[in-house]
Parts: sequence; structure tokens; C-alpha cells
Amino acid sequence: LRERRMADGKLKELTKRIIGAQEQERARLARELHDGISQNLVGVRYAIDLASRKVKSGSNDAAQAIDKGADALNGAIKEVRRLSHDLRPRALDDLGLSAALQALLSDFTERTGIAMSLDAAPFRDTLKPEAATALYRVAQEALHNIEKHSGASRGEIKVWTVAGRVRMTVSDNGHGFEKSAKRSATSEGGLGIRNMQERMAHFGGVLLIRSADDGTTLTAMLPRSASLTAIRTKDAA
Amino acid sequence: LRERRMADGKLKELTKRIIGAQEQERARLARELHDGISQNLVGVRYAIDLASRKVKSGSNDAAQAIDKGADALNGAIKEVRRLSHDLRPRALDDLGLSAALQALLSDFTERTGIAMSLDAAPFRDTLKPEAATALYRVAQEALHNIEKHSGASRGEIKVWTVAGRVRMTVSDNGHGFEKSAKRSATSEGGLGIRNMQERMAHFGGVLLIRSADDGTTLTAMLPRSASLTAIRTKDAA
Amino acid sequence: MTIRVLLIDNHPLVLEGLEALLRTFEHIEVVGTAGTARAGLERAVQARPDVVLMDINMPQMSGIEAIELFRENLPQTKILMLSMHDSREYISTSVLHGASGYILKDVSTDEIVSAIEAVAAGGTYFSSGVSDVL
Ligand SMILES: Nc1ncnc2c1ncn2[C@@H]1O[C@H](COP(=O)(O)OP(=O)(O)OP(=O)(O)O)[C@@H](O)[C@H]1O
Ligand SMILES: Nc1ncnc2c1ncn2[C@@H]1O[C@H](COP(=O)(O)OP(=O)(O)OP(=O)(O)O)[C@@H](O)[C@H]1O
Ligand SMILES: [K+]
Ligand SMILES: [Mg+2]
Ligand SMILES: [Mg+2]
Ligand SMILES: [Mg+2]
Repeated sequence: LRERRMADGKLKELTKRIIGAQEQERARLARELHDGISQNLVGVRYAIDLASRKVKSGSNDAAQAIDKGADALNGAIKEVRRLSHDLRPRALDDLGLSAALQALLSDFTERTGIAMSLDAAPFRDTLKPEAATALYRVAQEALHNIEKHSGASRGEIKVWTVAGRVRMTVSDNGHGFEKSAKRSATSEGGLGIRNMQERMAHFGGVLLIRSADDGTTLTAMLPRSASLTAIRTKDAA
Repeated sequence: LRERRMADGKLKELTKRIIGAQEQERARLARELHDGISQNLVGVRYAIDLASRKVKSGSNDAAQAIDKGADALNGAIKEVRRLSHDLRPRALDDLGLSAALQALLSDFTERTGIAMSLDAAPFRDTLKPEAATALYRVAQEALHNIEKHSGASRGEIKVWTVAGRVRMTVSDNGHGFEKSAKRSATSEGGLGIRNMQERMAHFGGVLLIRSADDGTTLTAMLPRSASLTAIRTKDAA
Repeated sequence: MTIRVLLIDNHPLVLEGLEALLRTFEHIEVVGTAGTARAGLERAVQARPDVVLMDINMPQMSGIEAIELFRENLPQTKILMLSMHDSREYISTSVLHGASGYILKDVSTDEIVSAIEAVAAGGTYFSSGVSDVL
């Protein structure tokens, strides 16, 4: 009973932290939009207004003012694109999980210098869209952890399908979990691993962690029910 | 024991739904940024480029192209502000809870035609910022519900302080909960009320619902611990 | 030699802006605009453009899905994708489906025109922002 009470308390705690994290994310986004992008755009607005006045007065440096506005605008467009992409990579909807993971890994390697490869050749992309999103988020959080905690120089993501069940592993060649970390990760540690576990549990799947002093491997396993029914029926026939 | 297990199941369910709702919110925002705002900005970009070409070729209708770009830009700036504001009203950080609620109600009344008033005169704003955010979110969700479910023509928000404890009520003159709704709201109904309850529970507070056929009143009660320590100490001295 | 171009994008402001911009080039003729891939295909079957400039994210049918339809019905017409997405997977997927080029929407006018010229001449063109990754 005591244990159940603890589990209950932990779950409450988790819920709190998820709501807290969500509120922080909103606040951060609102700030980026308000202080970043909309200030940028106001800057563009001034440049354009100036250009407009110069054109109307027949001034001969109007072209220069216009080009300045265009430059400032380009910066703002890039910012919007980055923000939108951070929120949800469209590639997931447009091109599917493999392509989205490939783009994620390319960005990651470019930013961190940690060489990551993708092996998704034997993967038939028949996942429900929400399940694909969940796997993508698991990969994203696993990469955060590799960057923050692993000390790895390289790693790999594999995705494949076994009898209609999708599996994904994320492995690195780092030093593995600290002695104390593995336990604390599942009690009052960070939010990352618990979030991944929750996301898998949502689809009746599981997340396994194997950590040794030559690296860490996360395995995400989804049941058949996470794949599209139409495809399952076809498989069965 | 069975009850505890149920509570456990519900909490798990809630966590799932919060993660799901967050993912939806992200996708919606990403879409608005990508398909709305950034396309607008590209339109502005083309208008500016056109103006630039016209100026360089000595054409005399460059001003028109610039003005068109400026108009489109204003539209984009408004959109960015709206998005940012929906995520987290700056007034909450800059001016405090009363001002943020006032702005929320004004927008709401303008949009829905439901007359809402604010009575926050006896409220001393000594809340911790996260607690103020929580009350703001409760008010926001309560307004959603008034719009969607109540059939009300008017309503009121009151905020006041009793011995360092903050209370807020949101009331409407609608038809109250459907017979079946009140129970289902706390089991497998919508996410709104459970979210409000969680937010209050986070600070050791509670959310009460009183519903009759002449209207609904939500009462959010926060304990002293949700107010700033510095102020509490001063109060006690 | 004028190059006959058809523009497809679901965002009216993008469509209008691009059309007005391209009209200022002597050797380019905008033979039509459309807000969906399907409407674009119908228009193209009549107008037989040399180049179709096509957006990717559109309701009903995405630009990427539409490429094959265009290639099948109008094998002479070259497809140039015009998109906000700057990751290489979009380019490789577009090329796989039969596009001749891919440019970002926010590149300079000169670059848009160069890309149109290149694909109209039977070549390929990939935006400066992303070409280095191919
Ligand atoms: N790839 C890894 N290599 C080594 N240690 C890891 C790895 N991934 C996780 N860990 C360990 O597990 C702990 C828990 O990870 P988790 O993602 O849950 O939390 P966090 O990263 O510390 O915080 P948060 O994710 O909330 O920002 C980490 O603090 C770290 O000690
Ligand atoms: N002010 C109100 N007047 C009448 N009925 C209400 C009011 N607020 C809530 N309800 C009833 O309580 C139910 C539960 O509300 P809740 O906010 O939890 O869920 P929802 O609004 O249906 O869905 P969601 O908030 O997840 O979009 C509603 O479906 C409605 O029947
Ligand atoms: K022309
Ligand atoms: Mg982490
Ligand atoms: Mg609701
Ligand atoms: Mg589009």
C-alpha cells in the first residue's frame, strides 16, 4: 500500500511538472514572438516607411532604403521558420518519420559535432501519425540527453518493423549513466526519460534503457495497434 | 484499494491527455507560423522586391508597391502579436493579474457579445507569478466553457484576498451544467475542468463548482503559500 | 524566347506578389495562377506552360504529391518547387518525384528568375540556401 501511495504521489508530481513545463514553453514562445520576431518586424516596418517616403520625395537613395528593408525582412522570415520547425517539424507530416529523423540527425550533428547515423531502411512507415510523432519526440529527447550527459562521439538511430510492430533504438558510445543516475531517472530525476516512457505507454508501448560504461541504448517498442488499421488488415490478408 | 487504483488510472489518463493536448497546441502553432505568418512575410518580400525593381528602372509606381508591402506587413505584425498574446499575455508579467484579466474580459466580450465585468478592487496582488498564471489560465478556460456551454448573456469575475489567501470566482447567468455533465466533467468528460483542478491542486488550492439552472459559479481558492513569502512575512510582522 | 510560367500556391499574397514581380521581366510570361494543385493541373493542361512553379504545403493535395500528376500529363512541362522548407529531405523527395528544381520562397528575385531559366532550358536548379547539402 505504501508503494502504491508513492506511485500515486509520483504521478501527481509528474503531472504537475508537465503542466509547469508546458507553461514555461508557452512563456518562452510568447517571448520569442513578442520580443524577437515582432520587434524585428517593427524594424522592417520602419525601413519600409522610410523607403516609401524617399520614393515619394524622389530621393535618389530610395533603392538603398528598400534593400535594407528586404534584408531585415529576410532575418524575420528565417526566425519564423526556425520557431515553427522547433515546434513541430513539418517533414513529419510531409515526408514521414524516416525523413524527419534524418533531418533531425543532420541538424544535430552539425550543431554538436557528434556523428549520428540513421538506419531506417527496413522500416515500412505505416505508423499512425500520433505514434510517429511520439517516436520523433523520443528521438529528440534521447539526442538532448546524448548531448548533455553521454560524452559520446557518435551514435545511431535504427528503426525497423517486426511483424507489424515498430521498434526504434537510439544508441551512443558514451560513458553510460552515472551509478546513481539510472535509479534517480525513474524517481525524482529529470523529466526527459519519464516523458519518453509516458509517450510510449500512451500507445501501449514500452521504453527500455540499457546502459554500460561503453554507451547507452534506448529501445522504444510499439505494439501493432500503433500502426494504421488499413495496413494491418492488408498484412493479415 | 480499488479506489486508489482508480485514482491512479485517472491521473495516468490525465497525463496522457495533457501530453496529447500539448502536441496539438504545438502543431497548431507551427501551422499558424508556417502557413500563415511566414507566407504573409514572403508576400511582403515580393512586394518590396517589386518596389526595388521599379525604383531602379525609374518607374513611377514604385510607391504603390511599397505601400502594398507595408499593409501586408502590418497584417503580419498583428498576427504575431495575437499569437504571442494567446500563448501568454504580457500584461500578466508587466502589469499583474488584474490588468491581464481586464484585457482578457474585454477581448472576450468584444468577440462573443457576452458582457463580462471584473471586480478586483479588494485584491492585493501579492501572488507568486506562477500562481497568478494558474489563476489566469483558470479564468481563460472558464470563459471558454461559458462561451461553449453556458448560453449565458453575462457574467463576472471577482478576485479578492481573505487573510492572505486569494480567491477568484467566475460566474455566469447561463443554464448551468446539463444533468449528466457535472459528473462526467470529473470522470471522462473534457480536459478543461480537470486542468483547472490540477492547476489549483499544484499550489495546494481547490476549485469548486456550483451549478444551478440560473447559472454557474467556479470558485478557485489558493492557500497563503501561493503568495510571495516576502509579503507574508511583512503581513505577519 | 519567352518562358511561359504557371504559378501554384495556396497563399493569395504569395501568388499575387510573385506574379507582379515576374511580370516585370520581359522574357517571362505568367500564363496563369492557381490556389490548389488540382486547379493548377487543369490550368496547365490548357495553357501548356514551360515551367510550373509550385508550392509544397497546400490543402487537399501537396505539391510533392502533385509532381507525378504533372509529369504524367504534361511531360514537356518542367516543375520547379517553391517552398519554405530548407532541409535536404524535401529536395531529394521532390527530385525523386520528378521535379527539376527546388528554391526557397525567400531567395532574391534574380535567383528565382535564374532558376526558371535553368529548368526551362532542361537543366536543374537548387536554391543557394540548400544546394550545398545535395
Ligand atoms: N545517453 C545518456 N548517457 C549518459 N547518461 C544519461 C543518458 N541519458 C540520460 N542519462 C542520465 O539520466 C538522467 C535522467 O535523464 P532525463 O532525460 O530523465 O533527465 P535530465 O536530462 O537530467 O533532465 P531533463 O530531461 O528534464 O532536462 C540524466 O540526468 C543523466 O544522468
Ligand atoms: N459555464 C458552464 N455552463 C454550463 N455547462 C458547463 C459550463 N462549464 C462547463 N460545463 C459543462 O461541463 C463539461 C466539462 O467541461 P470541461 O471544460 O471539463 O470540458 P469541455 O469544455 O467539454 O472540453 P474541453 O475543455 O476539453 O475542450 C462541459 O462539457 C459542459 O457540459
Ligand atoms: K512579363
Ligand atoms: Mg533529459
Ligand atoms: Mg472546456
Ligand atoms: Mg502553402
